[in-house]
Amino acid sequence: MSQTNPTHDAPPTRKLLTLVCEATLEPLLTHDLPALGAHGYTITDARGRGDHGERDGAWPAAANIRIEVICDEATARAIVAFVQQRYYANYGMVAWLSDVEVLRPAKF
Amino acid sequence: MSQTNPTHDAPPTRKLLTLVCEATLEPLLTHDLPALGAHGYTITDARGRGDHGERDGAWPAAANIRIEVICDEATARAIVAFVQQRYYANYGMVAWLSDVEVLRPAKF
Amino acid sequence: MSQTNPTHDAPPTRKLLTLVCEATLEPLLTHDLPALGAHGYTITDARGRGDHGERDGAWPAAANIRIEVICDEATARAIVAFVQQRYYANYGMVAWLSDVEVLRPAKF
Amino acid sequence: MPFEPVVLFFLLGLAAGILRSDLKIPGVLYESISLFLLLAIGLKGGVELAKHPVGELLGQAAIVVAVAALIPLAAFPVLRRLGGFARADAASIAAHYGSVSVVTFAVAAAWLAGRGEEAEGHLVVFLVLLEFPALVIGVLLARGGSREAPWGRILHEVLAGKSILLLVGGLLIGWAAGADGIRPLDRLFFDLFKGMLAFFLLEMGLVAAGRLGDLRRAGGFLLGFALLMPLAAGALGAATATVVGFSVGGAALLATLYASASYIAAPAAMRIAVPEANPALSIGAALGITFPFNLLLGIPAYHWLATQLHGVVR
Amino acid sequence: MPFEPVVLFFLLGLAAGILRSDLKIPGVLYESISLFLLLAIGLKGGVELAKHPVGELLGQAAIVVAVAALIPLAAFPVLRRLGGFARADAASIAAHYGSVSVVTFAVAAAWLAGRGEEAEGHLVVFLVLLEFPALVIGVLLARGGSREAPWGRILHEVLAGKSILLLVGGLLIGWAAGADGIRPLDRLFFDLFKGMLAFFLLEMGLVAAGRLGDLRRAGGFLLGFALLMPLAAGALGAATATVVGFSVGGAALLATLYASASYIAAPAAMRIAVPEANPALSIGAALGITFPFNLLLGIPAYHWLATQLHGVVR
Amino acid sequence: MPFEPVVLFFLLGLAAGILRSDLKIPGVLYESISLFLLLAIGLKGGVELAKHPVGELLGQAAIVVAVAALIPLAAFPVLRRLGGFARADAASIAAHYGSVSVVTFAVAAAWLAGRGEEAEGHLVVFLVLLEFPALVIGVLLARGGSREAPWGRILHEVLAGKSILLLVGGLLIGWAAGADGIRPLDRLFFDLFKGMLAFFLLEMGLVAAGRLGDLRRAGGFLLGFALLMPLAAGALGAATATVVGFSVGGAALLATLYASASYIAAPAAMRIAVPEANPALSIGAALGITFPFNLLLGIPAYHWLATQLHGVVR
Ligand SMILES: Nc1ncnc2c1ncn2[C@@H]1O[C@H](COP(=O)(O)O)[C@@H](O)[C@H]1O
Ligand SMILES: Nc1ncnc2c1ncn2[C@@H]1O[C@H](COP(=O)(O)O)[C@@H](O)[C@H]1O
Ligand SMILES: Nc1ncnc2c1ncn2[C@@H]1O[C@H](COP(=O)(O)O)[C@@H](O)[C@H]1O
Ligand code: NA
Ligand code: NA
Ligand code: NA
Repeated sequence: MSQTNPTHDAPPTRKLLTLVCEATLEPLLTHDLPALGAHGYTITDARGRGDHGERDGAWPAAANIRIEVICDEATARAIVAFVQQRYYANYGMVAWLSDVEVLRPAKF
Repeated sequence: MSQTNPTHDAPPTRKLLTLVCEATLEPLLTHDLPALGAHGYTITDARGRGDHGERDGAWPAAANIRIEVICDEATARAIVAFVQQRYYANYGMVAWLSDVEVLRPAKF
Repeated sequence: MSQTNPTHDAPPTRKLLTLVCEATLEPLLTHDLPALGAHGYTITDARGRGDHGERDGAWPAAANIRIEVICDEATARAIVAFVQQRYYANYGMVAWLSDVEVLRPAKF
Repeated sequence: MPFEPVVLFFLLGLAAGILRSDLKIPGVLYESISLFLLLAIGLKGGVELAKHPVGELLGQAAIVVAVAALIPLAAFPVLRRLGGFARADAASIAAHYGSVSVVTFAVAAAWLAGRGEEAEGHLVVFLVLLEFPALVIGVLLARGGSREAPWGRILHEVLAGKSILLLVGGLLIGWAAGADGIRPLDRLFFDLFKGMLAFFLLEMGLVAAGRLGDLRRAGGFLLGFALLMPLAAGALGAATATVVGFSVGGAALLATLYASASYIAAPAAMRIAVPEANPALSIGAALGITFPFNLLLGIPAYHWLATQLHGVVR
Repeated sequence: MPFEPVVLFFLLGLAAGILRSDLKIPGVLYESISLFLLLAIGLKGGVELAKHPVGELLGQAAIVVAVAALIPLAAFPVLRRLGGFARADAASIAAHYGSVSVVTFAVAAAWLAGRGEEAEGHLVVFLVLLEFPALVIGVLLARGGSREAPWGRILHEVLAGKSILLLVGGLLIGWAAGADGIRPLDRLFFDLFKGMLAFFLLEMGLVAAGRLGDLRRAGGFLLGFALLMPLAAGALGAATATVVGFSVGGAALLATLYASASYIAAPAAMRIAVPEANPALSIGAALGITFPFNLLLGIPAYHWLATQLHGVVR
Repeated sequence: MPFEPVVLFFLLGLAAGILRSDLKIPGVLYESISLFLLLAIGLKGGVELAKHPVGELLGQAAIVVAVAALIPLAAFPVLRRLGGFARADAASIAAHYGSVSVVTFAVAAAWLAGRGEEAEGHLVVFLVLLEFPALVIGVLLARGGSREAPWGRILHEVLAGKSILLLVGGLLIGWAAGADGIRPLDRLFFDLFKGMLAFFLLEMGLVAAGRLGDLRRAGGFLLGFALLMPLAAGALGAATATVVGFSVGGAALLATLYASASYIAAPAAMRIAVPEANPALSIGAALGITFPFNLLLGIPAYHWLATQLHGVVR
């Protein structure tokens, strides 16, 4: 579990990866994420609009989820590469990365 | 649809605009956002507290939503200016912007 | 209410503190946060996985919440220090901080 | 008990809210039960309607709706002049009191049924008809004629709003299918109605408890308004009903409709159409004061009044 | 009314969706009612099953399932060759039409009951048995034999999916407990069934309204397919049922099963197993066209056909 | 079947969880049904209570509550000394077993009703009274007298917690309104009770399946405790009830209450009041072992015991 090793004085930073995708993918992603090195994740139910039209959450086929993963940069890149290769072509999905300062950095 | 054009090597960054507001505004905002240039958005149900007191989501009049829009900076500024002018005076609403690195930048 | 005072030209930035924790803590945290100087907060229901195993939200004992607080840096540090001291040892909880640009900075 | 036993659930919810209990009724349950109540009331009205010649109703309806329009028109100047409220606030509160509360109506109907008192079944039609004109009047009052209002959107908001849609939809289904066609649905929509109402009242008690703070801030004038307005409107309703020829039960129900203040359709519509109005005022008064007042004291009072007037007229 | 009154709720939902009403049925209510319907149908079938020798069913089941397999096998080349659909899309649509719609079945059963027409109670067993083979055939067609499919996961997805699990679970509980053991649950699972179905249809109307746009984009071929396929499959079902010896009511129900297209189990399974297929096509056709067609016109048509065939055979 | 048919729903949920089915019961449905069950049990108790002189209950209540206090007081040293658990964990587990499970009580009542066996209706009062003292004892044990506890908040947490609030609120409403006042609510709260219980058990089966992993980690001692503790407590309950003069049915119910371990009120209260305790241990034992044990074997065993003791005393 390679982790970026920030200098002693800087606050410990990690990547926050946010994925929004079809709710159908929840069982697949919650299986994939730990395998790709994520120590944890947080999911909320969501709805939205994008290239695949409106998904208003009125029934399972039109529901989205929003997944957040705090991890080191290498893991974030690995997850992004994986979902891009595995799911992007066929599923509604967007993803973005940002830098965050974490507490208890050893957890992530 | 003007888009900031990052240099070839830098990762593609966009703005993440997050709006938290009264759930009543959902039909209005989901109508406004595409008109203002957003290619998509993600909504989750929320509750909270702010200047307008506690909004615990127990009934529609006290429910909030949380909207996220990934877009280029110009669009983000346009949305912010619009909601500020149109809704800020009369509705509970907060908004914040951050920089994010996106996948498939052409989508946003 | 000490607030960082950014130079005249820079956009007004604040900290976004995100906490994910057991839903049981909601009444405690919504009591603590204003006392620690937060002017508001936003809560969404969440589920997830971490060091305390899977928390799938199927019943209250396994539900998470996700709390966001926009505030100045000093308040954010105070909240982080408080929850770290008060809750970290005994409750499932993760927290992260990021920089955001806010509208109506006087609110936060 | 002078009031309907189902009102005890409201008091339980109120107590839970005041005691700061961790009892929370999920927002989704609130929405589900309100869908149920609206549909069920519509269906019941539709089944009754199928038994009556519609033509006969038209005359009654015209009078009942026209007189009801007086309520917001009278409430507005009182709030604006005497109460010193801003134009938008006065208009929005007037709209809430001019419109009607579905749940108050349901409790009044249960209270009558509990005493074996008959009432015209097609009163549900008036419930539907009375819901929206006051909202339109409220918007007109708020705009003061001075500015162009987005009428298309406002009318859509009101007429395609979920309350009207479910009430009218239920009416039409009940009317088209008739009592026989609906019978297999009775077990859900009619037999469970009162239990669902109890659950909903528990919820409204919790919500109302959270509004009491707003009220304290709003001051004494609004409190007085929230107690006297329903009495005045209730008297107007009882009189109108008696003149139109309703039974005592029907007159008590129409009085309750006139006296009740909307807290489902009106808040949603006013929030969009009159955004400058502060919803804490209108909802605080309608839900925090007038609703419990009607449940506990108003309904028996309107019934008493209806009885008196009936005696005078006959 | 030629159709079941409960279908009016579907039309109300459709109207609300088309009028862009703010009526929204919370996703959680959708899920809760679908759990309820699946469990209730399973329980009812199990209670019926307990009255029959299981052995006798086996022969019928083998024929009914084998003939049903023709539906996706015939639909696939039609969609692929005549319709010009991509392999994955043709396979996925074929799977949806080969599988069955629980709600269409329930409406047909209510329609028969409303006319006092008897039907074999153990038909629920066929509902369960017909749900999943077409899904497996769909995956096979999509893969075209060319690539290794993750069969373990696909079979798990289908067989441990919530539809099959609740139907089979309900069947087993109903069968083990018998009519007497289940009796105290009748008030929830049986008495409220039709009311819940009405609520669910309201919801499906709203959802279907949102699918109409997809359909316009999909073009005329799919529209024609969504109208003719159920008629062909329904005729096959009526014929099979008559040959196997079902009553007229039973034949109408089996025809409805064959004619119906799944929109609960199939979308979930196909999305995972055949991700390249565009769900807007299969769901748009199944829910936007075939479902309302069956509710309004199909069910009476299949019943008429069953009556005719029954006359010929006897 | 030796056990209540409704228990089959628990087994179905358990099977779905173990098979890793995609069957998920929305959290909101869990909360809604638990609100319903608590209110309904309270109402039923209140209606019964209205028939009895309250004074008579006081003596019984004092004995029943005092003896029940022995359960956590005995469990604590066993867990601490023999089991080697940390102070907080031993105290928290003791509190769970000292408190009571509303659902286990409801299944036992259904089981008795299914065999036509009478039981004192006012036993619900004991259900309410037994829920919270053990929680207070648990906090005392955890603190070991050594530290100041935030008693105000803890008592508020327990007494204004939703379980107590709904049970007590239901009791008071049922008592104030009486059987006649409640009658129109019977169709929801009483007729649907058992069906709702079935749904809830399905849900608890799913949840329990997720707890089995925790248990494996907790080790054999806790497993043994979770099986023997209810037997010991159940015997104590049967004996107490017999001495106090309950019927056989009443004794079986009180034994079940003593034997049951709370998994609604206790986890919520302990998590706040004794945060150092690991909830996986107490919930794993209470819900993963003791709850199914009581449903399947415990209830008939306690009934058998009550019968034996009754024979001895009379
Ligand atoms: N620009 C965006 N900003 C925020 N969320 C988006 C955006 N585009 C798409 N989404 C979300 O991602 C889901 C799938 O997107 P898509 O694949 O574009 O249909 C949508 O339903 C939205 O919830
Ligand atoms: N400082 C804050 N941090 C996070 N969310 C906030 C904050 N202030 C307000 N909110 C959210 O925005 C909603 C409207 O805010 P307000 O207009 O201040 O009442 C609140 O109900 C909260 O959900
Ligand atoms: N690496 C992570 N990324 C995002 N969320 C996390 C992460 N780790 C834990 N969480 C969330 O925080 C909750 C508590 O975490 P824990 O204390 O590690 O069990 C989990 O149930 C997740 O919802
Ligand atoms: Na009124
Ligand atoms: Na079919
Ligand atoms: Na116990």
